Amino acid sequence: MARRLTHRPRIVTITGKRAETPLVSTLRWRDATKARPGQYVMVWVPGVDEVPMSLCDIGGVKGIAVHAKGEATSALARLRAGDRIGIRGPYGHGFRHKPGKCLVVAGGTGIACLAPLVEKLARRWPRPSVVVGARTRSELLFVERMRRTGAEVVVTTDDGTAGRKGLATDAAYELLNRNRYSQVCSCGPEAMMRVVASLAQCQSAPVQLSLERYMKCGIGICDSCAMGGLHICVEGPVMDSRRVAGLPDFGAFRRDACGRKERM
Amino acid sequence: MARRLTHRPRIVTITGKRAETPLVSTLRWRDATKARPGQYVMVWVPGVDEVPMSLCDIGGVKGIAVHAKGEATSALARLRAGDRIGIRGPYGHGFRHKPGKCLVVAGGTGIACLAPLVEKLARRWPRPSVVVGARTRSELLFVERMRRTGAEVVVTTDDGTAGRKGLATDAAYELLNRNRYSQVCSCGPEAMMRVVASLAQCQSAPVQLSLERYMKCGIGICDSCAMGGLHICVEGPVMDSRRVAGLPDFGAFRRDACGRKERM
Amino acid sequence: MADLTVDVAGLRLENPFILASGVWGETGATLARALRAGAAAVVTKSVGLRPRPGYPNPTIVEVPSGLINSMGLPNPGIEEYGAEMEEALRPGRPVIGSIFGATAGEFAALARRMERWGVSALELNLSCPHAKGLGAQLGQDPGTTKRITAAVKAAVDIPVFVKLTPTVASIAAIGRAAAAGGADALVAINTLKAMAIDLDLCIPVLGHGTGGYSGPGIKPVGVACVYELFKAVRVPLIGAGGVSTGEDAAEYLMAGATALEVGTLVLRKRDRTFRQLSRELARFLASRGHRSARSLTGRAHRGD
Amino acid sequence: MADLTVDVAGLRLENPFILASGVWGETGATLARALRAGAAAVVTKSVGLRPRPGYPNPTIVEVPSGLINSMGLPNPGIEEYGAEMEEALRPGRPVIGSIFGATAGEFAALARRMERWGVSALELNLSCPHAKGLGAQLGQDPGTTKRITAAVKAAVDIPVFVKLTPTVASIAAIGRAAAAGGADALVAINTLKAMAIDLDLCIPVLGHGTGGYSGPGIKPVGVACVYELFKAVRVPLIGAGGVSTGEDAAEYLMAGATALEVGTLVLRKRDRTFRQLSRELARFLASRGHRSARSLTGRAHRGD
Ligand SMILES: Cc1cc2nc3c(=O)[nH]c(=O)nc-3n(C[C@H](O)[C@H](O)[C@H](O)COP(=O)(O)OP(=O)(O)OC[C@H]3O[C@@H](n4cnc5c(N)ncnc54)[C@H](O)[C@@H]3O)c2cc1C
Ligand SMILES: Cc1cc2nc3c(=O)[nH]c(=O)nc-3n(C[C@H](O)[C@H](O)[C@H](O)COP(=O)(O)OP(=O)(O)OC[C@H]3O[C@@H](n4cnc5c(N)ncnc54)[C@H](O)[C@@H]3O)c2cc1C
Ligand SMILES: Cc1cc2nc3c(=O)[nH]c(=O)nc-3n(C[C@H](O)[C@H](O)[C@H](O)COP(=O)(O)O)c2cc1C
Ligand SMILES: Cc1cc2nc3c(=O)[nH]c(=O)nc-3n(C[C@H](O)[C@H](O)[C@H](O)COP(=O)(O)O)c2cc1C
Ligand code: FES
Ligand code: FES
Repeated sequence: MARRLTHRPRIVTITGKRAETPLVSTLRWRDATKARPGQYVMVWVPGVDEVPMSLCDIGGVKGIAVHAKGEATSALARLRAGDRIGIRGPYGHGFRHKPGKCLVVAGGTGIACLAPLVEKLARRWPRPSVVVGARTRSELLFVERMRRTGAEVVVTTDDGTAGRKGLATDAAYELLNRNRYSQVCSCGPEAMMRVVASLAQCQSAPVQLSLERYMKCGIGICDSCAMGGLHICVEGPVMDSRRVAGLPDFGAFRRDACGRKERM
Repeated sequence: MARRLTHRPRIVTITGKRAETPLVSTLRWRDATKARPGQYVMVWVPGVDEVPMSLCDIGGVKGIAVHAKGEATSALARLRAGDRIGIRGPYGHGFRHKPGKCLVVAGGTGIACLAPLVEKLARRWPRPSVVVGARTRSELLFVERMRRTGAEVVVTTDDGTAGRKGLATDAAYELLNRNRYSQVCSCGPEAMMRVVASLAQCQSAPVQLSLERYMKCGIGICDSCAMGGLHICVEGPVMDSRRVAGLPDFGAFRRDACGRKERM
Repeated sequence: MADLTVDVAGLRLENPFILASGVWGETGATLARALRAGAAAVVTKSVGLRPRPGYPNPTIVEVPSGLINSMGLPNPGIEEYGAEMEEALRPGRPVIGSIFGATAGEFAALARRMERWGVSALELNLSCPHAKGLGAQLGQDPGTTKRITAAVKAAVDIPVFVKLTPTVASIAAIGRAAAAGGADALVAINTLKAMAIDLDLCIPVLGHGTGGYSGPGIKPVGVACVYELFKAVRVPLIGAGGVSTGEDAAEYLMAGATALEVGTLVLRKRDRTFRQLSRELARFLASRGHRSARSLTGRAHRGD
Repeated sequence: MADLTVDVAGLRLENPFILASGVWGETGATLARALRAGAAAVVTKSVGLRPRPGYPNPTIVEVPSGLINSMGLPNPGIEEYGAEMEEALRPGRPVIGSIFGATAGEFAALARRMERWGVSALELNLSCPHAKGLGAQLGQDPGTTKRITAAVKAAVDIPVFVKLTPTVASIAAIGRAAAAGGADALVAINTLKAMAIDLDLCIPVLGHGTGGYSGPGIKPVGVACVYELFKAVRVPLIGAGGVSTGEDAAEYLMAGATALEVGTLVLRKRDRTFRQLSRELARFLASRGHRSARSLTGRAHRGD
């Protein structure tokens, strides 16, 4: 009866829950809202918290990949099919995809927001290259899912328990030497993304990075996610690396719930 | 910039002012709002009052005929071209006009709300009959205007100083005996309208009457204009005589600003 | 079909929707019309000892999210109102008598008269935001609120409701005072003091200057007041302020209300107001698997 | 073109539009962004002595006529805020430091620090509606309001603004107390206490339960408050609450405001907010033949 309000959680019922790695589970729900790869939602865990989560599925069934590290994410990871959560969004700028060959570099759970992009890109020629990096074999996420897309998938682990031993950026370096890419997309630790951005400079391919900052409102007013006057919740989370490079905090500082700056 | 609110006075500038009789002046302003014959507006005289007034002109130029009898109407009558007033409306139900010959019976300033109806009806065949009644010659309103429409106009004055000597209802009686009417419309003192309604019964022509009650909100919530549970401001001012006849107050009681009933 | 009946301080209502004071309530015949149109009960216009014309027109102005009115408590006086009550009582449903005065003695006298006219309950207007020395100016003080409530309780046998203003530092404090005075139910909220200025003429639109703001725009304030009162007192609450859909009603019920008063919606919905609200609320209850309107009351406090 | 410049307690502003506290104000770079986008001045987030994380999320929820927030005064603490101020001051326009505390002593200490950080004026938050023992809970008492204002006035040389809550019996009484304490300007209004309940989960949406209601739905209340304050005190007034168009601004000016604070509109208009408001106000002034924004202040009182 009443009009749907954009910035009000809509309650959805979890239809599927899967443990993807010892630390990461995916939650899925039916949701017809339009979303683009790289966008995020504000997820309300009733009675606990509301936290930003990238969408790892953007079709008629939406999904998030939750890395349990604190109160809210652990509460999320404990939920099961049939439980209810609130969703606001999708919010923010996702990845723009232009024609041409794309290099995708994911570190850790960063693959969550990149997976829908790869699925989209792999449907056309030329096939994209995807680096999926993690510290160790058990933390690798969505490798099979990436392989199924037909993309060229390179797996790296810091400890060599799976794929190439080394950093995702090492693999990215080799791919950048081997192929010509018309764009690079990356999500992961900011230190990693900083390297990806500088590696890609030699090819002068535009680089898009997905950032994470402490978010409260998600709609660009509370200023808690601000970086150099930009709101990651609205002007990000995906941003052009040239824009990001100009932000002194990138790779160096983040802010906590009080708005205090802390070294990363 | 802001959206126009229906129930908020819009300020208009008076473009024309004319003394029609010693007691009645017309005020006119440009106003593209759609209106039907018989509808009224709430007229805000800034700093004084806001009062209901029937529209005597309903085209791109709107007009009211003001009978100065108290503070608000006297203030209105003192206004001149260039002065500003606030207008809400047009409000209420006007006259429905069906095909066929119509008898119009006006008493006093009642002709104000009937004039636009006559102008509309006279444009088609059969020509309507119009009774314009007043106490005395100087109080006759809109007689020339009615003649110009091509309607059959009968003028009556109580004292015989113009037209037929007698009451408007006398003339109505004769016309009803002489012609067949498919509808009767009347506005004037309730005692007069009561007679008109009963005279018309013999012809079983539907009768529409325009009522006046103390109005504050004009939008059907304050209840100050209520008559037997009906709001004259919304369900009137023009009502079917059969509906009106069922209201015990009709022709007998009205209410003041306090909501007290008083004999008419 | 979900059960819509509720019980407020002994008043059994067929549905939770009551016509709010001051809308359609100056005459008995219109109150009867509201009852026939599906209102479970109606509140009369606030009535005082003597006839009162109210403030000069304009007395009403629309704003994007509601209305501002400065009727100024027009009423024919308690004596004349007896005739209206006769008509209002005809449909045989509860009529609640709203009264206003300047002193506890006036309130008690009015209450006795209203009781004689046959009302099922009284509503003390301690909350009209724009009448000097009346309404909110009394209801903003806990001591006065308690004293007036107690005086009325002592004067009559029927239930006494106290209608509160949101324009106070703590509505919970006023609610506790009313409850301490013996109030059988609290009504929240009356209108918020507000105003609109005409941009062409550079003067306030309302004849009185300021007025009371009602309608959808005040609902978030009303819900918070009911929520706070539910935590503060143990008497039933009647929610008011911007109820426009069955979902709005459900929100007030969850906040702690047992029934709802509805005013401004009548502007748009006229005779459809009450049946439509009942239908929407029933549909809401059914769609969420709630068995009764009653069962929603105070639900939002479960986690407290 | 109409003259938009105004002067508030000695602060010369290029136009009457100031970024309100708590919107875009936690970091200095965003304050600078607002200034570059055409705000004549900005108010910082309300800052306290110690870092404060604020209330748990959700801290914001939309309602049909605005927003309800329960940020809960998150801030990095006055010491860390110095670094933000450096950035905020870069565009060279006035920055107003908003502070909150629990005692007059805390306010005075914060005020001294803010003065040292280089703000052009202070704004005392005696009006946040949802923080226990802070904000509105102080500003609802005239004595406390006067005491805190006087303590801050004694501590600093820059102008001191006091921001008022509408959730009081008489905003005029609080305004007079602030003026008696030496306030150089009053800001009205902060948000109204409000809440929204989720109808599926039957719990309040906001983590804190209640929050503060801002946006278009509170404008009629804000205008009435400014109108009443203009009659009550002789200090300049800064209007706030739902300013969304140049016409809204004009309405506040006519009610008695000299300048305006703008918060919620930034949600929809982002960097366009301030230039658009200035353009719309200029167009309004020109269309009605007013020569300056200044000339509108208090116009609606001429007939009093
Ligand atoms: C755009 C965006 C997309 C994200 N996508 C994912 C994702 O797909 N999967 C995933 O597991 N995580 C994602 N995160 C991170 C996730 O939001 C945080 O891990 C989560 O909020 C932690 O909450 P907690 O209560 O479990 O942990 P806490 O114990 O409260 O904190 C753990 C860490 O998480 C950070 N954090 C806490 N609350 C927030 C918050 N409201 N916003 C941002 N960071 C916060 C803190 O800085 C802290 O370092 C994303 C964050 C952002 C900004
Ligand atoms: C639907 C309708 C159409 C009308 N059309 C016209 C018209 O075309 N020309 C015209 O001259 N008059 C018309 N009137 C009557 C006009 O509204 C009143 O004469 C006017 O309000 C008197 O105001 P006052 O201050 O001049 O007189 P007052 O001294 O205040 O009162 C004089 C008389 O007018 C009545 N009156 C006062 N205020 C109102 C009010 N708000 N609503 C209704 N009656 C009121 C009182 O009952 C009193 O008997 C109409 C009234 C209604 C209800
Ligand atoms: C035109 C009008 C007149 C009112 N008169 C009264 C009154 O006499 N007594 C009273 O207690 N409340 C009065 N109210 C307030 C309503 O009863 C109600 O509390 C308020 O309007 C909020 O509900 P709503 O948003 O559903 O209208 C009036 C409201 C309106 C709109
Ligand atoms: C998200 C948000 C945070 C706010 N934080 C503060 C604050 O810290 N201090 C303060 O004095 N007012 C705060 N306010 C109130 C605003 O400054 C302003 O008074 C109010 O929102 C009304 O203006 P608006 O309708 O233009 O938003 C906040 C408002 C919002 C929406
Ligand atoms: S999360 Fe509030 S501004 Fe970005
Ligand atoms: S004038 Fe208010 S109901 Fe008719």
